[in-house]
Amino acid sequence: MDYEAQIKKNQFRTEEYKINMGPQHPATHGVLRLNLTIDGEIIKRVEPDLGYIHRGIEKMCEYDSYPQIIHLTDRMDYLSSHNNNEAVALAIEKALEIEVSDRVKYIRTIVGELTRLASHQLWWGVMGMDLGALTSYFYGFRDREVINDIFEETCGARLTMNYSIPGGIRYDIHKNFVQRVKDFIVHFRSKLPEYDQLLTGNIIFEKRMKGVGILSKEDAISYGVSGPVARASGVKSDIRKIKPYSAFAVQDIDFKEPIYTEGDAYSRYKVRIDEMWESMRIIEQLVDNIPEGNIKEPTKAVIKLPKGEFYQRVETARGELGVYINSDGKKSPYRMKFRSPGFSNLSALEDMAVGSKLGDLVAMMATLDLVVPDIDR
Amino acid sequence: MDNKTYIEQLISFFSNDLGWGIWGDVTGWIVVAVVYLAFFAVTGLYLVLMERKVAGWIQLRHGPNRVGPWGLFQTIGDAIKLVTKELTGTAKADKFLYNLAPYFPIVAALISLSVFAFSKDLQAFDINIGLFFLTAVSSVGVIGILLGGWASNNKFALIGAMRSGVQVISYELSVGLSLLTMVLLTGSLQLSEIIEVQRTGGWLIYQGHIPAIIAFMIYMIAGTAETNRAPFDLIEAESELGAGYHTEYSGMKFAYFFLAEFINMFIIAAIAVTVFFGGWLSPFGITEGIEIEWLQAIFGVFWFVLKVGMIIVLMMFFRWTYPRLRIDQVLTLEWKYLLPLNLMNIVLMAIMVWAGFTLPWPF
Amino acid sequence: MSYFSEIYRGFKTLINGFRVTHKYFINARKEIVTVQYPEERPVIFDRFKGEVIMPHDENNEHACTGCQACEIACPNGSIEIIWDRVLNEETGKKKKTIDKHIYHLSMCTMCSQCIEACPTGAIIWGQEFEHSVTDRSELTKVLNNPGSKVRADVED
Amino acid sequence: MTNQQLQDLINPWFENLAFTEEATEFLTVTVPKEKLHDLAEKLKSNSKTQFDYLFCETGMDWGEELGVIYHLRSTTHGHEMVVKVTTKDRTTANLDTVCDIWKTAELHEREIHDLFGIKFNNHPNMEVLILPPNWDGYPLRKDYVDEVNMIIR
Repeated sequence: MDYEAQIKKNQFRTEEYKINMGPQHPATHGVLRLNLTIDGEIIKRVEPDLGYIHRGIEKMCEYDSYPQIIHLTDRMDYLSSHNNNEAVALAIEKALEIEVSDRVKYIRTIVGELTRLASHQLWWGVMGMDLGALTSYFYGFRDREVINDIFEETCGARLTMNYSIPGGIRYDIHKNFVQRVKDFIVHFRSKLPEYDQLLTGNIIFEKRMKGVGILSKEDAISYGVSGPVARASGVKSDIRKIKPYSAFAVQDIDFKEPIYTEGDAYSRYKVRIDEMWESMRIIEQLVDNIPEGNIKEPTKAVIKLPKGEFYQRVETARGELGVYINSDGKKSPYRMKFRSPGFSNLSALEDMAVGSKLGDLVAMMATLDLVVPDIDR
Repeated sequence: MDNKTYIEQLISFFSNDLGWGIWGDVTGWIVVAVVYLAFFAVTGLYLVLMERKVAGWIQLRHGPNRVGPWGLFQTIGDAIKLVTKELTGTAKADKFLYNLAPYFPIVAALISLSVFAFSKDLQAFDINIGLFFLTAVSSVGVIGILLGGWASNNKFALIGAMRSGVQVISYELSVGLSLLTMVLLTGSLQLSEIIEVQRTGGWLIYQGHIPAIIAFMIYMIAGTAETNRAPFDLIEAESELGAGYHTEYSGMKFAYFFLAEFINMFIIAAIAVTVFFGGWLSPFGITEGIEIEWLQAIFGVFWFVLKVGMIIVLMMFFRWTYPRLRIDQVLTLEWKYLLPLNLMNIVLMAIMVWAGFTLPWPF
Repeated sequence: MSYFSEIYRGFKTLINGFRVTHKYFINARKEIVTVQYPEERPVIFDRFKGEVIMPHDENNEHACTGCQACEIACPNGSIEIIWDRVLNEETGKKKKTIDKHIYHLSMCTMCSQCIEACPTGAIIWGQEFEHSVTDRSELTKVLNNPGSKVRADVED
Repeated sequence: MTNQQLQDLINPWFENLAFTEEATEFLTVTVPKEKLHDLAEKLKSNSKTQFDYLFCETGMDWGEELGVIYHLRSTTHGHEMVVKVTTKDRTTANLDTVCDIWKTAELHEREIHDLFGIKFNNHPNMEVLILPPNWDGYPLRKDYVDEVNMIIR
């Protein structure tokens, strides 16, 4: 009898198998689908399958006028909708060579930083939930609700704010805005240490996060990741520092770009917690001295961009959002491309995940902070 | 009366007073079983409500408050929903095992209840290997989880089931050893005997001081792991596996798993109370002096349930505070930390008992 | 020794997390943030964009001239205006008047384009937010009241 | 490095590099598609340029030509530039992949493949990413028509 075959027959036969994570799965936060190849619990391969919420925003933009485009961008990365609006508005203003007043710049920046805070609060909550600590979800949402109320009072909507328009902002800030923002900062400064107390120092949390999903600096650059994911790997990529826009270009605002070098899930977590502190500092520096000025510069009734290519970047909560407008001089863009931070960050997932366990994949996805409509557009 | 438990009295009522003979015995046991079943099904349901309320209060919410006053009928409504719900199943499931699986956890959970002393003379079976019986029976439940995960022919369920097998078998050790530490103090596995030791000498966690406290901590960690609750809920880990082993179960079959989890929680807490906190004994013996027998029995139940409730709230706090561990960390915790500690603790306890360092009861 | 110190540290951090949840558990009554919705009404701010409405005055008159600027401005096609030319008896000229200002709430993305495009301020944001209905067709609304007219002082 | 210095540096590397800089902040170079991969490799490896960060990869349809626009940045030097590549072949459009140089291009190129129908040679996994597998046509091309779902006003 064949000896080899006999050994084979008596041995455990292990097999890799495929499972579908998503499109409906609690950890994918939306309709992201990952085809996982798994050996036991060890991940061998991750293949993202996108398109479940692809709405063709880039195609729709080619048929919409410029003011109409703004509201579509709300629906991309809905957690930093103001940053998206701002990016498009800034790109159009750059093309039209409109210089908006300092008041607009300040308000845009404050609202933008509040958006970042709200996004990070939601992220903190959901990340805790992904790791199994459901309570963090409610604490995160409690604080986010305060910001949403501020938005609702000033912008008219809680999530899809649609606040920046080409040449300014839609409404002036509400008379309660400044006071509410200050109250919020006081409130959140007392609550943010609780976030640390509940999760950051926790030994289980540390064990789940430290050394998980390591992305080296070289890989981070090569994968084009941006935002907190890049900063956790030691890549300086804050657009607010590299290419200052809005109030960052007007005033020299004192804020740090948190840089960690480990590149693991824990440092991505720490970057976002630090960013929340920094955002509060930025708001505090700006909210008291919002200058007077026009809230909207006059534009033509039908906005037509000159021929050419325009590129504008802003720092959203997830990283670098680029808006590429290719105009042929008509009232709609010839081609509009959104460089969404989530899409590039997702491309790094497979590299991080291979060789780790299923539970780690969840932690990785939580700290990548993927928003699926942002990936799919 | 004399030295007959209430349950024995009930059975002798059927067999002797009514003169039904052997059929009286049978009727008596059936009545006892039905009462236990009904009582603990309701207990399980209200533990669900309690969990939701505790979770709500921790999470800045009200918790269920719509159905009945303070949401008291919420879980009754949920139970009715679960009973009337359609039983779905997968086409390629192993039908026999798939249908059989839910009965293991629930039956194992209910069997273990039969040995608890809820009060003086209120105990269905007072067998002399009580603790051993409890640890043995409570490990039967995992068979149901393994079967269910395997038979439902779902990869997520299979991963969950495999995790549960690994986890429960590991933590069984720690539960057993930490209880064994306490048995060194009592010298008996019989539950009534264990309580009797504490009546005169103080609660065991007091008698055994340091090793007993360590044993209690280990027991709570391992017990939480054995009930498969967060932070050890890897077998259902909803953010990783969807619903884990019961992904493919619905309606009443799911309810069995669900109810078993909560009754198991009760069992773990009840063992802890019996072994560490004096069972149905009142703190400092404040109600033991009461002469009226039925009142004493009621007080016994009251103290028992109160203590169990507090332990359960503690377990609920675990669940709503801590993130979930990863499967390799679960095993690391058991084999690298709990088990060596436990063995050291046993030696410590043995030395202590041998040298007579136990704390005497001053009252 | 590091083995034991790690166990100690682990316990300490676990208790640390416990303190937060325990604090909220004790103060459960005061800290609750959820709104008991049907009984407690949430505060709705003036600028809240709930739906497009067309205010009418006491004479059942509105300010819509039927210029269709909103229909053109809408990126989603959620506004349709059915209009007609009606002879004005005073001036003897035919004037554009709306028959029906149809608004598909189900398609509206609250982008404010129509309201900004309106030259006469005939449509504004309404603060109604309870839009759930059992039939989709109920979300198609006719904004002008039956029998309403254009206010006389409104210029085209 | 300023755009002019960059241009002076890169220009001699290959023949047929066309530089344009109207109405855009970036130095823009159009490269013949055969030279794309070589140029990309050199842009990354040359110590003076070191364009290691591909922050945007855009598919384009210029009507007659299809193409891809690469937005590059150097994380060490901080300068930025744009590389354009075009192909006239609309039916079997194919370009060289750059995903061995910048790994992020792997996913971006799959997206472009779906939406523009440009095939990338040597790409490790050129399968549909966004569209359903049986989708007909390339939605972001200018000549794409879908009478049911596209309402053009």
